[in-house]
Amino acid sequence: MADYSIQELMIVAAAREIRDGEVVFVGMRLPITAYGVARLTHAPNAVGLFECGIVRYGPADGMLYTMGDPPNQLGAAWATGLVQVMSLLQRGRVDAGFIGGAEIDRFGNINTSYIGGIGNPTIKLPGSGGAADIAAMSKRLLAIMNHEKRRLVQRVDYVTSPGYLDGGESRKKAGLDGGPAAVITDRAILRPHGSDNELHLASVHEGHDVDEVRGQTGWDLKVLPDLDETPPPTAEELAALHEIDKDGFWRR
Amino acid sequence: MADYSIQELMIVAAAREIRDGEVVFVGMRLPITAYGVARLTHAPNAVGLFECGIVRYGPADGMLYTMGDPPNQLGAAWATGLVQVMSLLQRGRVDAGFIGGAEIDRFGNINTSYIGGIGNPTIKLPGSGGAADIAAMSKRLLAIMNHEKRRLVQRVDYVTSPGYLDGGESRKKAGLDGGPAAVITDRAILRPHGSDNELHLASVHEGHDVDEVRGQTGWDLKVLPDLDETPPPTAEELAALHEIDKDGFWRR
Amino acid sequence: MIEKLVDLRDAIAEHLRAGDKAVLGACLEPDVPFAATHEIIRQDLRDLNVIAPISDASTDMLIGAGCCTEVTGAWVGNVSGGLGHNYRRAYETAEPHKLTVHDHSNFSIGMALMAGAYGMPYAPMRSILGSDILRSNPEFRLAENPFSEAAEPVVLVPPLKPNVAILPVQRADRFGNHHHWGSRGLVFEAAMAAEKVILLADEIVEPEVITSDPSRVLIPGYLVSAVCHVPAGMHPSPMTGRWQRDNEFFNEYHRQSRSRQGFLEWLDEWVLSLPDHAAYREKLGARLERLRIVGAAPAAETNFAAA
Amino acid sequence: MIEKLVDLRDAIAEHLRAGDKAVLGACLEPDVPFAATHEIIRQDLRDLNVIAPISDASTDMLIGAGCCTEVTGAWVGNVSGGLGHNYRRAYETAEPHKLTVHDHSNFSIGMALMAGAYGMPYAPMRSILGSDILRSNPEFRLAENPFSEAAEPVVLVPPLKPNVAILPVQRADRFGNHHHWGSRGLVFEAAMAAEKVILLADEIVEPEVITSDPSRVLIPGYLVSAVCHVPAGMHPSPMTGRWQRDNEFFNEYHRQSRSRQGFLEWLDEWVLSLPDHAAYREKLGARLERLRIVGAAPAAETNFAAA
Repeated sequence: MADYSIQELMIVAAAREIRDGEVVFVGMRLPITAYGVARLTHAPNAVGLFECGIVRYGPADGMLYTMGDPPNQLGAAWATGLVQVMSLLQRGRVDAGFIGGAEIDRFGNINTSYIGGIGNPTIKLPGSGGAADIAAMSKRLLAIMNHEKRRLVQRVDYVTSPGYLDGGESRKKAGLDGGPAAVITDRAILRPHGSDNELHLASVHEGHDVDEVRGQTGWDLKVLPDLDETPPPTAEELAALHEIDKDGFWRR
Repeated sequence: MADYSIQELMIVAAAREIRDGEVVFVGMRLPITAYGVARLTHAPNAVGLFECGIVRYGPADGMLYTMGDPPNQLGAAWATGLVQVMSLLQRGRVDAGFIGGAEIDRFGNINTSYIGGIGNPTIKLPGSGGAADIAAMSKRLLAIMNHEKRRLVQRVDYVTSPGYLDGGESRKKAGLDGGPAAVITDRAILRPHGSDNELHLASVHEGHDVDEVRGQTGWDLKVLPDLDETPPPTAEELAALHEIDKDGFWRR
Repeated sequence: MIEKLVDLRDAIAEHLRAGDKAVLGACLEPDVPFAATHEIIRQDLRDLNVIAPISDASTDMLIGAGCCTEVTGAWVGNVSGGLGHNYRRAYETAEPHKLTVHDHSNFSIGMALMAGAYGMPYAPMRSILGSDILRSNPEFRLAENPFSEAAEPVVLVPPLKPNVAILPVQRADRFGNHHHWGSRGLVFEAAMAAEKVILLADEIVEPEVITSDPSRVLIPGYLVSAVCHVPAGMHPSPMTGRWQRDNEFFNEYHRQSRSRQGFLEWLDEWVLSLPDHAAYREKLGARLERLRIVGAAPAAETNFAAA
Repeated sequence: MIEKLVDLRDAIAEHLRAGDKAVLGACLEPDVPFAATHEIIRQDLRDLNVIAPISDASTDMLIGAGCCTEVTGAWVGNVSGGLGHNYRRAYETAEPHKLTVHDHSNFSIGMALMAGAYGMPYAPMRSILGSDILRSNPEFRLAENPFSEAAEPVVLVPPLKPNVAILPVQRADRFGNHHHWGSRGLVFEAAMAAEKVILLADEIVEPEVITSDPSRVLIPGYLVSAVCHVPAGMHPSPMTGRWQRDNEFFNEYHRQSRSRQGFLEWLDEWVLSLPDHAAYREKLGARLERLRIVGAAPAAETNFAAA
């Protein structure tokens, strides 16, 4: 194994999805670190939005347990309300949004509400938070998940956050543009492909292989012709990551 | 003539329409002074709202040419936006609102937009500003006007600010509660009466009489049975007025 | 002006009723009024419909204590720990009681409170199109945009008007005028939409402090029903410029509430066995003091002079 | 971050186009960007649709100068003087050209800009029910509230999305980050609804001044297209904490613009014969200095420290 953790690889892969100058709806944990890495490397003009009502340019100086913690308030570019920041999504002014999820299906629909469906769920999850809005309204949705067969399923029991719905034109018919651009897991990166917009295997992380990834996926995962290994973090990317993650939280 | 000007009498009459503890949408000129007189006499807990986004308890210390002038900002209870303050109207949280007007009719409808109607008006007036909203949504509307036959008309050419519309139930049918409670002119006070909600003569100011007032009114103005002379300002009311109007602007 | 400074116990007893729709914090992770959460549990108020975009552990506590039987929100859990165990138990197994959930997204509950705040008959929006939130919460309506020539679906969100909103602020005067700074979540919309507002003020100041800066006022004091002086009333959540987050407290709650028995023990230790928030602060002792923000990062000077 | 500090002449030339929908101030009586009004007239931009709740004399000047052929607003005139003479001449006698008016009330234009700002398909409201504004402006639609059992009429307001909003602020940095304080009218909604925002900053400050108080930021600088350093760029209107209102200037304009000839003379004296706003300030001289707010009424100190 190389000199980085799987979480560090996921963070770097997520950072690469952010382009310079883009406006990014940033979630907590991995995405906020990914945003910081992007700013310190290839995207020095990116802007980060937080649904509690914060806009930042540079990452916060200090440990954040939640996005509303004092270090995220100090030196922010804007401290306002949820409606004011989240309306930028509905206004079409957010390039990329990050969300996580408990369950995702082959069209990128995500469930964070009811495992087992509405009627009599086996697990009641916390719910959408801002995820449904971010998934519906970001120009590109980026999902971050653990890669297990019970999580990557044929069809989610409940669509909290819409991906391509039933595939093809169904998302457009529901009145939505955008859609999932990448699903970054701890084993691989999946991307939509073809007129169906079904998620395909785009790259496999070092130490993992196609058969294993397909075996851990709940649908018949197709492989993109130009499949490659996920490029490992560069020295520059790791340096940026370690500058943000001073305590090595993601190295464990 | 007594020791007060007609404007001073109008201000005092307007002040008396404000009850203690009420939330009042205050316009410029006479109403803002009336609000101050009310606060200093019988309504020490009244609250004043200004559509530019200001809420005040006490009147401003200093000459106001417009409601947004620096003295009205200093020491305000709230400096916010138009939507935030005016939504209190739509939320049903404003007891009384003051507006002026160029033309008013027997049902209290006010025109500040098109004299002569929309198509080819003889005079294009500035328009509603917040008057339409204040007239529609205050629990009680108080209008302040000069009393001339061409201004108090049978039917306005254009309803900028709704009164009782066509009288009777027509305002309710349009989806509105409230309505005009008093029209304070430089000759008299008019109030709605009867199931039609037509404006009637309620009191006549000192130095004016019923025939003169009726002659200056563009419809067959009916007189309330308990018609009286408008009570002149008390010493306390005049003292309060002079405390606010230090330069004697309204005494001229 | 009317004096509104009262004890938190009296404020809850006077203004909150069983069955009420109540907002307990709307700032997302900061400024959750846990002092009020605890007092509600001590007074054993029942059948609350708790409204919040993200409630953090406050709603989970109210559910476990038997006070909350309905939730109107976008997310219920424990932000540090993830899942809310009482929430799961109530929903999945009706322990201690059945729970009704009115699903929202953060933006849809924002639109609902905004419509309530501004007296709008409803709010049209788009960002829960495609989501099953439209199926599990039948209060929304799907309609066509009448201004669009092409077919364009929109979601109509009915207004939310809570009976009471309980909100922490950094400082207030005894008449209910106050300052709030830092991110606001849905605090403003909740305060304007609610029939009654109860403030937990970290500090009580002279009225002149508040009127010195009318731009930092959330809503004017005349719209506030009660002000309670409760320092750190939002512990363990943070308050901008005043208190850091006690993250480990959330984790401890998460671990202890994993079992019903563990939750009841936690509740007894931190809520039921304590008479009020002063006793809670005393119990926290040095732990609370370590969270106090003592540094200085002052906002740039701002002048409101008129001449 | 991207440097956005440019000369007002260049900002107008680059960002404003003939035929644009433009907001020139939305703070009601304060903060009307007259410096930009004048620059637009000097550059002879045509066919503007000027959007404002209350424009004060700015729109009247643009109409008289031949730049504005459409108005979307609630009130056009001269707040000190009453009627706007150019507005009347254009509407009543098509001098210097025909004028189209899209009637609004203050709240309906607020709802329209809010809908534009928040990406809402439209905004339902009630406070222009009963008004002939619904007849003279056919853009509104009357509908029934689908959430009400009894018949309840509502007005649907389509969103307004200006091409450009030009807004004075007290202070800004060179990247477009800024502070605004005092009453806001529709400044926030206009800034968020517009495709482009041009700021007239009374003062340019270091970025640290702005980040010291993120709660006083109107919109973040990344949403701003250009910042121009124009002290007193809102003269003769007031700016909270900075400049008093020059009421007599409005009265003089009102008197002089009573005749078309008088207006043209006024325009030549105060706009066309001057190269820029620096020359205008110099012409005002001591008169402007007397309006400068020199007193101190500082806002109470506010801490954003994190630890």
